[in-house]
Amino acid sequence: MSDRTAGYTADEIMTVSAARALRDNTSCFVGIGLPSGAANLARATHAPGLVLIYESGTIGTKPDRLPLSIGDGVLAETADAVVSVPEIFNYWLQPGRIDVGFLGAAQLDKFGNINTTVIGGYQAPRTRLPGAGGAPEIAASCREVIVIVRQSRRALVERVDFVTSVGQGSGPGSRQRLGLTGAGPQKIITDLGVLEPDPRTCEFVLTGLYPDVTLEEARERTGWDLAARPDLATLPPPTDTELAALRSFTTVGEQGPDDR
Amino acid sequence: MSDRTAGYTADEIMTVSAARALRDNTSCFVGIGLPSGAANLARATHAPGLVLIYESGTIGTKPDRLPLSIGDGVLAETADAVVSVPEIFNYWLQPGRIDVGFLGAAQLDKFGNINTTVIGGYQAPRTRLPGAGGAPEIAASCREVIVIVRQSRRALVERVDFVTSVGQGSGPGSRQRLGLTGAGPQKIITDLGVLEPDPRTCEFVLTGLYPDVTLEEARERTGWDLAARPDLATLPPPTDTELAALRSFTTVGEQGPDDR
Amino acid sequence: MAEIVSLAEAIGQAVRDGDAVAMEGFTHLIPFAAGHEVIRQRKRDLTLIRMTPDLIYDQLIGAGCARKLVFSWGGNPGVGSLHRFRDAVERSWPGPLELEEHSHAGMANRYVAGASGLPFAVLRGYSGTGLMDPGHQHPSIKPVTCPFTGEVLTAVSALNPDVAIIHAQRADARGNVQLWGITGIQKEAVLAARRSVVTVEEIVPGLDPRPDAVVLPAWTVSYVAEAPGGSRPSYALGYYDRDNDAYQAWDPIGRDRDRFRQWLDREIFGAARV
Amino acid sequence: MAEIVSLAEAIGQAVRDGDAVAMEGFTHLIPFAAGHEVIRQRKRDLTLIRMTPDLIYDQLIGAGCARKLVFSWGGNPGVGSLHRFRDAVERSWPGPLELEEHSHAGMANRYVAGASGLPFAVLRGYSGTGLMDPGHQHPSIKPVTCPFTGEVLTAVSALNPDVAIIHAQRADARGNVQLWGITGIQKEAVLAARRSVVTVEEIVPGLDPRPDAVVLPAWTVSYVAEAPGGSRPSYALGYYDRDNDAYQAWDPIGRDRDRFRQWLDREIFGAARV
Repeated sequence: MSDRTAGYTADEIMTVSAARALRDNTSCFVGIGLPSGAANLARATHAPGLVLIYESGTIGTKPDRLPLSIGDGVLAETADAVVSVPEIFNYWLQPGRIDVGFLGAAQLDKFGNINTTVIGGYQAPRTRLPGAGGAPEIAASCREVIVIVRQSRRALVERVDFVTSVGQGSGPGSRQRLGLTGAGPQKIITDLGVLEPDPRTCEFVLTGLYPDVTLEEARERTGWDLAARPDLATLPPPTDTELAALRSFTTVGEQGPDDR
Repeated sequence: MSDRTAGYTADEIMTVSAARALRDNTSCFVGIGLPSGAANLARATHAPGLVLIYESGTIGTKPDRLPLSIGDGVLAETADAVVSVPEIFNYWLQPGRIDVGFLGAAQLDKFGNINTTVIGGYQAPRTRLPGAGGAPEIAASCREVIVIVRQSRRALVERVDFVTSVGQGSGPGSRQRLGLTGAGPQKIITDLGVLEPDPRTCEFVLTGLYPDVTLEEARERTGWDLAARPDLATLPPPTDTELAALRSFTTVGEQGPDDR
Repeated sequence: MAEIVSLAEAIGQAVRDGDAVAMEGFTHLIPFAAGHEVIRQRKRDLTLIRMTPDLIYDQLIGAGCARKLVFSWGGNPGVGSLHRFRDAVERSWPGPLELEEHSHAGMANRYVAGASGLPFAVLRGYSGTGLMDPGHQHPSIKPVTCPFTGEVLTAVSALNPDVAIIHAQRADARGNVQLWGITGIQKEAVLAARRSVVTVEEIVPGLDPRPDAVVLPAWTVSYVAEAPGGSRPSYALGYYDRDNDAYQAWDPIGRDRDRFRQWLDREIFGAARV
Repeated sequence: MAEIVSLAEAIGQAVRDGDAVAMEGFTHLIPFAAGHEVIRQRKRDLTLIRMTPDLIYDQLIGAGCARKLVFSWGGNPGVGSLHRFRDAVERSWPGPLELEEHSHAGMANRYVAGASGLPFAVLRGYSGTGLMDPGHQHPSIKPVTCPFTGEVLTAVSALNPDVAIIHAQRADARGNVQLWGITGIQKEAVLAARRSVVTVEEIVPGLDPRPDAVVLPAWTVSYVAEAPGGSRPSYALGYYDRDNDAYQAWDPIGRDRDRFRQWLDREIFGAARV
């Protein structure tokens, strides 16, 4: 797709459509980087009642600028409550009281399983990634999960090298067998469009594309044989309001895919 | 003993000798009632560095008057730190970081096991007492325990009707077998004198009497065949300073034996 | 999301006959007004959960609201016995009262497990005590073995009340709740419960941060009701002190069934609804 | 009881070669000055424990202080990789680095167990992840069964470091420590450790209570050392902001062994002792 003609970048429409996936008056456990940008955009636009929760223990935080880390001072200073790290995981995340978990990914597979640990083998990795952080329990315990990732054959693979955070596992019934309480990933939002799990196979299929993006392009930039929903939608471009709000933030695009 | 001639009451000398058992710059987990009076007397006299901890979550509290309950406002307002109830038990009491646990008792036996639950059978008790509160874990986890109780055949019995808090259990090796980390009761301080465990049998024997108290009197007011250490001491009476400090407090004597 | 309603409405909506109800507040901020409203609405067959039953449960038990009591210390602090509680246990008046008895540490950890979405918690406790006595069968205390060291510790089952009821100093207009001072076990009780009622001294426009404060966001609370003085004769730090005389005065009332009945008629059923 | 000493003295007394050392501070209050003093004193064979290794452990690893890393997220927040950490894992430079890897929830609960005097903690976690993969043998994660429901949950072993090192805003003259804002896991780390070092922005006559504050009484801390700016380029709420440029600027230094060596000589060994 061409950033020049469209008037917005691929990262911008990705962030905007991720923001649109968040409903008002729900609670969202936010990973840093792309998720943080989208969650704050949602709060600044259609979801002023969105409750943002970060693993640093800040609950109902309302940053006026994008935090660079999950523990920036602005998160504490604008929070409804600040709790300890054990408390945020044990009292708030683990019981499943948070509606949406919002994660990034270095690598994820057709079942939405996420790898942020290693590329290659664990003992002698080709690339050592940061690791788990809060993601495994966010993916396990939030009522649902949204993943935001730039689409490429490197990122969207048939099988992840390491399962850091469980998505739909190995398919139908997998999460229940593992005793995972939340529904797991329900949307993968990329810079080309949106993928959702097929209700029968739990495999992620393309359900929507941004303007000027072709199905072929999406397939080329996917490591598995990507299927598309028959009623594949063309997703609306960002509105001027959304772009203005987004551009008033620190640019999210500065941040790498392995940020959290 | 005669309060008239001595110039102090039995409760007063009991509280004073309990206070004397507390060393400066140690930490003390305080039960309400008689223990609270003695601990605060110690802090007001020879142990200004005594750290008082109450199960309400108040750490290093410095009340200027005696609290009537373990959660009075004065405890929070004068504390170094106020923590939640789970935290006071899990982070502070359980690991054994507190030097002395200071307990009262409705009934206790020759091994210093404490009953604050029922007189008679559990299912159909003759008298229902308040129950455990924080005492079982105070008795289990503090480095040592001091018990303060008014001496009578009703209170000091051969065998308690219910073991609410474990003292020296059934004798030598008992606490180790039960996995109790602290040393358990090392002193029982009464209104007649002081009892300490015999190092060989762990049975509590009389080691000191207050002025004008006879061994016979002590034996009459004990429900088991009370032995006395050969070197049975006569304990010094309260000093004027101690009495003045004690009398400047709310009278502890108002409070019943089953207070905590 | 918290609804701001009257106390009568909050109790009417949240508490049902047969519910397991936890009214917490560790000496401080005991929700007396809410407890009295439960009596006034003649709720029955309740399982009452509370670390320190205090006067509030002595009153609910005497009024015949309770089928079962889950607790760890049932005395009148600084005074002596809870005579309605004793009358129920010793003489089954006004009816039999089933007991599920723990230590404070056990109760606190049961709430922590409940708030954490876990079925149990682990502690060093109960070992050697009558509460572990097999004769005194206790379905909520069991041994558990450490999978790393093989050490045997104690497990207690989680508490997840149907309703948690607490009193706090303040809430804001959106229903965010703030309490401070001795905050006890209230956060855990509310987070462990299916529904919750919070009475507050006052509803204010906004909550400025305070030392030693716990904040419960509006989305974790079911009902907020304004009830000034709602924790008397207990206390609300920054609002009023503990009424120690009232705790002393309760003793002769609680001792006597007739005087207690008169107290009920006068103070609860006679009193105008909040 | 806390001794108030110089930073060099505190590290010299508290940290020994081969120790398990936890330097905590979750993004906020990261104890950089203390970490640099550990490098300056050329401590060796350390097991470094920290949820988010961050630049501080990238530096200690690159300087050859570490034998093993116990952690849950090893990135440069907002920037990308920790290249000294990667160089050690991917190419064993300056030496091999053993990893004990967890999730944040697992690490947090391991500290909680350590602070609570328990050998393990229970959580819902790891199920289905590579960290549970038997191929990736993991002695500090095991299944545990609920004795009440039969549900299988996850147990993690307690963390009890030889030394915990944290940075706080203030201490008083007696050594009572106060930190506020995002307080992370510092209280648990100090209470779980055998010894502890706390660096502070300033030592003040007394500690007035503050919102969202944690107080560690003097008798729970081994050494307190004044180290103004001691958490830069991290931040100390109320004193200075996070230096995001410095986190960006670390990337090219960390990427290159020579530039890193030069940084060590210039910033650590060249710098005057505190």
